[in-house]
Amino acid sequence: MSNELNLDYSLLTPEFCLGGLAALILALDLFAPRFRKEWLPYLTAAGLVAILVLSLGWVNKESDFAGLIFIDNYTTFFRVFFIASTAVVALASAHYVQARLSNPGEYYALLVLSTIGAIYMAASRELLTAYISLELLSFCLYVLVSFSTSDRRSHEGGLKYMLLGAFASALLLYGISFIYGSSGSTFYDEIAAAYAGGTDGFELGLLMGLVLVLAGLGFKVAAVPFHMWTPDAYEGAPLPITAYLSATSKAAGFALLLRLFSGAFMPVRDDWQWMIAALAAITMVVGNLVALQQSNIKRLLAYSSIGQVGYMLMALAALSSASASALLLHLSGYVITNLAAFICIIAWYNLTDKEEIRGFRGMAERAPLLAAVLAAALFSLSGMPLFAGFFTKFILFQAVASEGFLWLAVIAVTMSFVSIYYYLMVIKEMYISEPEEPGRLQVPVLLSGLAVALVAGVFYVGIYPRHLLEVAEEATKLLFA
Amino acid sequence: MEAVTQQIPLEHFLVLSAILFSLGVYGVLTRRNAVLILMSIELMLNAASVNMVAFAAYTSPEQFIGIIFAIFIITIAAAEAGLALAIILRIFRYRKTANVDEIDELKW
Amino acid sequence: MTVAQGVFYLIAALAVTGGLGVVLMRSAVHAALFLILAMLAVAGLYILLASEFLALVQVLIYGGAVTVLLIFALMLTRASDLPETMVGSQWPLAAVVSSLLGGLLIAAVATSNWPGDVGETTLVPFEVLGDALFRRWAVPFEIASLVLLVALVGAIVLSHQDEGE
Amino acid sequence: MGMSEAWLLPLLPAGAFVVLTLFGPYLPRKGDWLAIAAIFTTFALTFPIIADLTSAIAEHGPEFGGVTNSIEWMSVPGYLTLNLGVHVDAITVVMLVVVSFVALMVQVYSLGYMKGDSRYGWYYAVISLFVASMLALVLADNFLVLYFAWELVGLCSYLLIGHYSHLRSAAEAAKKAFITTRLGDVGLLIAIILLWRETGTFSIQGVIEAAQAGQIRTEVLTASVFLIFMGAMGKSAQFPFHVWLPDAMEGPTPVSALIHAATMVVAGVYLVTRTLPLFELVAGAQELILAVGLLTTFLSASMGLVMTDIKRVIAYSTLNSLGLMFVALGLGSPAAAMLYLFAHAFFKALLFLGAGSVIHATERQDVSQLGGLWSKMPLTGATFAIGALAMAGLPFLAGFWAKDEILVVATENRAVFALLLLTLPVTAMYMARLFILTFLGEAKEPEAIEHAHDGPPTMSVPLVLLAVLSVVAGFVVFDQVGRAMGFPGGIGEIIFLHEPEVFRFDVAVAIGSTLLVASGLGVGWLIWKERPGLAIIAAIVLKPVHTLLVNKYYLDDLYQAVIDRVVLMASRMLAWFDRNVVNDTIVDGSAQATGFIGYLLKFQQTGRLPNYALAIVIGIVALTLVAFSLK
Repeated sequence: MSNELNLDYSLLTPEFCLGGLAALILALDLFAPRFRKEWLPYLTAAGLVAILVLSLGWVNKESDFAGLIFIDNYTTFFRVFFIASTAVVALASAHYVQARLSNPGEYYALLVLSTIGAIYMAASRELLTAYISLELLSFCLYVLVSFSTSDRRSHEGGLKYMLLGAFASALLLYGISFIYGSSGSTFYDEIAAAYAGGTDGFELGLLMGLVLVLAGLGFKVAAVPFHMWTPDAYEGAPLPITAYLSATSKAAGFALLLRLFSGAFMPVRDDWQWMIAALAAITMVVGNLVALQQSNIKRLLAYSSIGQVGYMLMALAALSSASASALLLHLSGYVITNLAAFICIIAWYNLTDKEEIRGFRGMAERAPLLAAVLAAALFSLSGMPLFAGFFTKFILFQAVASEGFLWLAVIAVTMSFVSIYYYLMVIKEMYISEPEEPGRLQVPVLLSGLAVALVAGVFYVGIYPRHLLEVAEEATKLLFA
Repeated sequence: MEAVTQQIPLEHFLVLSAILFSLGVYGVLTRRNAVLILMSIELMLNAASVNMVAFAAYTSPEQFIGIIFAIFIITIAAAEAGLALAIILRIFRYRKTANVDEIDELKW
Repeated sequence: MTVAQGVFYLIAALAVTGGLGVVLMRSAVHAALFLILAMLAVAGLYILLASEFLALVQVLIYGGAVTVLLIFALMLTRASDLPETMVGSQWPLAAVVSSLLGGLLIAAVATSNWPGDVGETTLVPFEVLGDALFRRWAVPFEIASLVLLVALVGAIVLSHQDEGE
Repeated sequence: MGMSEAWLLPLLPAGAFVVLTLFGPYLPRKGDWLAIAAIFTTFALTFPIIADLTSAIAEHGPEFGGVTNSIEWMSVPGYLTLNLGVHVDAITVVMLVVVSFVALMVQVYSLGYMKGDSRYGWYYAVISLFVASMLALVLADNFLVLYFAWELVGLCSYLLIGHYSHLRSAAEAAKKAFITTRLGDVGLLIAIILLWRETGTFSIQGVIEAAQAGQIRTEVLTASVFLIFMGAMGKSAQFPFHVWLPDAMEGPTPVSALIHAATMVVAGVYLVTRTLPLFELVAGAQELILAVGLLTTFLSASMGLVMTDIKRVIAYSTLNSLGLMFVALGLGSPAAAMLYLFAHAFFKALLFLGAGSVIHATERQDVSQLGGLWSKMPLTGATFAIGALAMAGLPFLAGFWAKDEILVVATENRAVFALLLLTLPVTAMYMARLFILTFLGEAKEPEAIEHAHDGPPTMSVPLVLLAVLSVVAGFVVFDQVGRAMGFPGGIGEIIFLHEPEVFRFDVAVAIGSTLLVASGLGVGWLIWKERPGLAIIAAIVLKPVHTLLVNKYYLDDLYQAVIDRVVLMASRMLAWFDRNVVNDTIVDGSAQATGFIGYLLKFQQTGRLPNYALAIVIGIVALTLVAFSLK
């Protein structure tokens, strides 16, 4: 059997390069005392961009590594997606890390390593590989969340995240054991084949497995009621890591869920569809309503991201090729928007040390560019037309509605309406309240440039999402082949 | 002598692992010391490994994926314990407590 | 009752005792000792299931390294000094919920007719296992090594920073 | 330049917005001239379109359905095709003229009014975007583009109402307007999704045709129509969504003029007019429009009597007018609604800009602090009077023709007709009151009006132009007028859609309504002018009553008593009810309830790890229990 396996290591080149990059960063940090540490983020970003370009070489290729890792357009999509978002976060960290954190070498190395985990979560078509990749990403995030030495909140957020994460991993593993037991395999296609032959004898065991897997992965993407670590970890983590949590960690969870449920669990769709639909509904409602009551911008965005998870779970409940590509589109739009918002918040925090919502008073006067970008990002998150959020949500809701989940789409539209209220609270502080201190702030060119580039992406997706939608279609085509 | 699997039904192993798992869950929910919570989680992970190995032995012995899986679970669990202890020790150094009920500055 | 059954029930009793001890013992150090008991019992299960290699790993890594680490941490955090705070206030609810979960799990596994239950087992030779681990499962193996690296780096970073305080 | 090139119209102000946002600070005068040039070009370009349309109607007959020009925006085969296009027909053209002209007047006026404002350039940029989105809204040939524009209009109104950022009330009002109208938008968006799922198209004409061909299931159509109406109610501030409109006068006065006359609030009227064929297919839909319109008209007319803020009174008069338009739509006469909308735009813009001049000159906007401005600001006073009389519906001003058309349509339904007649004198009364308290009598605060004078030409010229139009705009209903202006077939054919013969002037109705309006004006004059000598005139005006009662002082007293004790009391009660029950309880209350649920829910986040783990396990147990019980 093992002789027939395709063990073509060249398929994994981008991840080897990522590993090499991480090693290089660690080595430079350790062994080159004269290497100027403020260059690390630029080195990281440059390396990431080079690997991103390299990984484009697998566009429209289709191959697998020992049946574990599939290199198809879906993987390539997420390679680009994760590497790009890590590069953005690395650049956004530059000033923050230099001023507030020690051990920059380990910081950037862990960022890069976590990207490998995220990519393999999307690429694997086998439960063990998926699980280990998930742990790689999680471990990096545990460390990064508690990275700050001086901030007690960082320790606390890290502790809660780590312990609950280990708890959720245990649940996930137990669920996987049931899946394995009932299907005799951990390969997605073999699981699907086993289930397609009927599940009568072990219906309850299968359901138990599905519930536990859903709980374990629901924890990673922060679905209610498995979400409670999210606000605490978001608030405790260093700001760029909060951005990273909201972008990569979430997207990786969905990448895994999408491939797993479309690849392995389609034959038992009736068993899990209603579960995810129920989780989606409660997640949207709780996330958006609790966000109304937040006073810290990180917690606000944590709850808003929980609300967004609800929208994305809807697409998973209504799983079809249309809703899968809509999910990818929404995920991309959401990550671009969220990163734009976080860049502004990071820049503002670097300059003023404020992360309470009332601390954003008069931002429009003190840092007009940042305020404009943040406002655009928040409008996009709330789903205003012209911004990315509208189209991605519209296509998502439509895809969900056409799969027979109209009631979910109605809840989603209503909850997006509620969300405008708490985004406006921030916009109001920025634009309408008087600043606490006078004077223009000098925003570093790097962060302004990043913010402008991302907000351009927000408008691009919002006005002309055609290309991204086509890419998402291509990426998800094979999932349902 | 007959093989073990012919003398003991698979369900026995699964029920035992279910009991260990629920005990672990109970421990996570009630223990207040972070280290003890970690220990309860180890119990749950062990239960999962038992499941894996039992399924491997009974339902798909030629593929033994379950055994491979169990090896990885043990590896990850060890790493997890190490990392979690580093975090717990640091919290303890700053707050002089490892009681999770007292570590609740972040809320609401 | 055959010998194997007898051994199984003995091991099962030890494992459950160990589990109960972990979650119920007031003294943290005692709880840790019960954890070792549970782990050794699980190693016994592996032998019953014809996975000597796994049993070996279990004893070495869990029974040895991990528990020593845990006891070490217990000592450092002086958790044993605070026996009255061992159990949180939500224990009645937790007891209900965990026994419900346990009941559901047992109901699920006991009523299920697991497919492919052939009722006989074969010993997996070490070399086959090794071959599979390094060929077919090479990717998870490499990722796992990265996980260990991250844990190492993380542990160093998180404890190293304290020197600057 | 014909109908097919109409897509150019919104692009001009949109371009101005982009240039002003990016380079505004570096342009001379912060680029206001660019915004005005853009809107002027837009306005000028509407004339070739009118000519094109009238000749098309002359050629194809009244059944001419308009011209659509659209390109593919994006498409995913078998799943989604989006077009970007314009549709020009009679309704569109009326809207185009109204929007571009009022916007032009407002922008010119703002040259004087907003002079020295700290965010002058930003103001012009947003106004340009506002106009661009409104133009896109009326030109859109499909629901998705319409929804885009619809939301943008809301966003711009948010920015403009909150323009005076130092005022807390402005921020609150802006938020309220945005949130309240967005409540309706939810309905509209759901309706669009529903209709798309049913028909596979976003095209408005396509949906209407599908509906008329019976291709949409009845329940879906019913739901969509009511949801569309919900959107329209939000934007057009119909009861109970009307609460944002009176607050929205916190924005700069020219913005109020724009919002009330040409953008934003008429968007709802436009939407219902555009989709009226759908409403006709659903039982009860038109009755609902009628009921909502009547309720809004009636409530706002009575509340206008007791407000003391000059802009608030005009705001209630807008609600009054919008209600009338919806009544016309509910009666199935888009022609009457569009005619009223057309006429209303001029006199409402005039009233607001006049009020703006008063505020600009005196820095006061409460009528209890004003008075005696007639001599100081004759031009403003005169033009304001014309606007007020047009609003009241005095012959032969613009409002008269429009209002009478609605009354004629309403004659078929006696109850509606009676209720409409009842509101006429009330409307006249509060317009008279407003004018009298502002411009006549003694100055209540002499120092306030001491230096008051008419504004600079940039402000006076728009006033005069609008006043002239408020007088003559109604005459376009006569085909001769249009032909004389060089439009084949006359302009009336545009306004009257497919029914050129619909303009039915009923002499009896006209005389009756005129009497009612005159009596309302007379009573207003009598009460608020409180001059015995002038009461005689009132008595003469009120001839039928006069002949019945000999003692005119008793008459005055009686009127005074009745008005004071009964009418004003009732108005005050209504106003109180509106503020406290409708606004605070129903509208704010639902928002607060949502917030309160969020407040309760946030306490699940206890900060304690075991609780978090418990939540996870409870979630698992609950899911499993349900799953097992389903099996």
